[in-house]
Amino acid sequence: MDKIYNSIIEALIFASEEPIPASEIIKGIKEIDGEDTKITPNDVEKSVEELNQKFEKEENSFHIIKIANGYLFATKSEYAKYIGYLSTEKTKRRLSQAAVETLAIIAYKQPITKPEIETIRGVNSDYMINTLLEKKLITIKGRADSLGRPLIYGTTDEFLMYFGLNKISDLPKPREIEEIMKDADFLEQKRKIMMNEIEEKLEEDTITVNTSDHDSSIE
Amino acid sequence: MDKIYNSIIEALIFASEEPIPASEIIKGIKEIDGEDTKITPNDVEKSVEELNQKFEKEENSFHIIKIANGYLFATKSEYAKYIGYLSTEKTKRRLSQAAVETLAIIAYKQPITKPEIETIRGVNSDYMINTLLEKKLITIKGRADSLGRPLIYGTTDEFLMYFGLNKISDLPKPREIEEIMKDADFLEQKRKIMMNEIEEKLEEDTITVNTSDHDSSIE
Amino acid sequence: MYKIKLNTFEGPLDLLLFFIRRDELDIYNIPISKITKDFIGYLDLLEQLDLEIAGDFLLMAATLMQIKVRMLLPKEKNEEGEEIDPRADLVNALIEYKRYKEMSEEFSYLEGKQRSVFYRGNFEKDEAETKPELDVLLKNISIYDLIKAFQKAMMEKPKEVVHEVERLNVSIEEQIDFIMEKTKSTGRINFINLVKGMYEKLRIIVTFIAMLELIKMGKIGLEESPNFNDFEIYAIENG
Repeated sequence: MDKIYNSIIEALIFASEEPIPASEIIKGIKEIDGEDTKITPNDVEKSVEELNQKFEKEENSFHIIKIANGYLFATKSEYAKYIGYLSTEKTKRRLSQAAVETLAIIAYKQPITKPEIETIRGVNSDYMINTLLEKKLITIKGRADSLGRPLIYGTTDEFLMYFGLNKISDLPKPREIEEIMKDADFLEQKRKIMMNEIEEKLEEDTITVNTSDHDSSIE
Repeated sequence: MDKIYNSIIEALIFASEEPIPASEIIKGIKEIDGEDTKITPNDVEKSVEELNQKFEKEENSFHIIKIANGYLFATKSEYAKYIGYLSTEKTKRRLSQAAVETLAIIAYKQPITKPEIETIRGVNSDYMINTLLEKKLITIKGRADSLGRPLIYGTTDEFLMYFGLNKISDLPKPREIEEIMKDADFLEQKRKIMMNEIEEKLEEDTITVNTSDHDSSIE
Repeated sequence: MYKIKLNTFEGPLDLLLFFIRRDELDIYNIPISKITKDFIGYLDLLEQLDLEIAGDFLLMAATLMQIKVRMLLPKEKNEEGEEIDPRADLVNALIEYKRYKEMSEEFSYLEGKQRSVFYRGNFEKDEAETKPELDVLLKNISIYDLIKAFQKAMMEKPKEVVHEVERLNVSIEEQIDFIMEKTKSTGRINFINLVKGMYEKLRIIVTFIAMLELIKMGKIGLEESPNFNDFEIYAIENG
């Protein structure tokens, strides 16, 4: 098998979202280079070995591993502590989704108590509220008159600064966004109907509409 | 800087799903090796260059690119056809001409309001703005101080990723107006041919265009 | 067979630019009468095809006709006494639009180039040593994310859970405050006494959970009570 396939196999394993079986690799190569391309699962296996030898020699921090359902790239374990730092960062980002939700509810519904927040979110929100308090994005505004006199929360000046707003009433109304969407839907439908009509009309007139540059566009 | 950091930097970039900024790489290394580790963004830049030279020499199918304010591993374009066949990720549709046009205006004029966008485009742009928001290519940056306090829009990191740019200042420079005017090879050229054809066709079909009210010339 | 693209024109400015290009007109000296004629001709064509004409196009037709009329009248002058060309605003708008239209070609080129670039697809086997700590960071959050999150939260608002919470009107946090107040004012208190007067079973459970929470936080301690099946709660200083 040609040496060039090492790089192609490397690229396919690198970009594949799932562990990629040798059969898929072969399918991809044959599709492009022709059905008569000579390449077997054994060739793929040999390529992967050669690649791994290269990674070893070149002291790359990654290599290809084989698991039950195919090949995939992995960083070598000696870098695990550095990678650990990365996954911490990733978890933070994922968690921020919950924080945004809590913050959004407080921003739009303020002044609001914790029970009210939890009613909307459906989950205990102690942790999120504490974090947002720590980050000074929200603050305690007092106590509600309702039973148990729960604390009431609202957003801070830091919150406004973070989002580039002058005052809390500058927050876009959910309605504003809905209106843009509604208008847009309406306009788009009108446009679609219009385009259909043009196309029908032109078909009648035996003029073909060539949308070749555009037929893969969405809007 | 120690040569060993080349491999660590390689590992950090390789394991990161999003473009990782030099500052994050440095933070990660200092987190593990101690605050007094001597490493600067320049060192990172140099490491990446050395790594890329190695990938070039070793004929790896991928290299490190600078995109959206960070570093990211990416395949070289010569392997696109093989991966494209197996991957669903990039078979996503291209943006429509109208979407790209709206995006270009926002990119160069940001922060910009909807009325300002519509003034330049000459058409209602609700649908386009909503589409670009949904695709996370633009986002709301706040409100303008002008009358009615309209929302202002700007581009995102996803925008940079989508067009393969490292930072906003990497955008192709719009040409000076005089230059544009001199250019005979503008895109309308293509349309000219097409429109002449449709007009001829329509004339053949004896569809008359009524212009009787408007042909009094004043120039 | 003719190949055309009718959705070629993104708007009235786009159409005007087409006429200018097609007829090699000088954009700074647009023959307004001719271009108005062509523009309205196009609208008539759409009308004959039974198509609805967008308001933006009608507005432009009106603007063109207005300019045409103003061209016939004596020229207005600006503060410096220079004649104002009635076409000036239109010319500026056309040039500005043309500029971005041209840039959008560059964007499409970049888009195409970027489509042949692929990123690493699978990260599942990367070994990570340290366990991620649970600290929240708001990263790259915009107002748009805020609205979206709010709409989503309101849409997915759980209905049944709400009922119970409302009926009971008690939360762990409130009961934490309640226990802290009690232990501070009375020094020590038996659990039985603490929940005396609570009629709903759930309220007692919530109070019990609040107590466990406080123990975890190190704010209170428990001691066996001389009474059978009971215990004493006491506040911990500096807790």
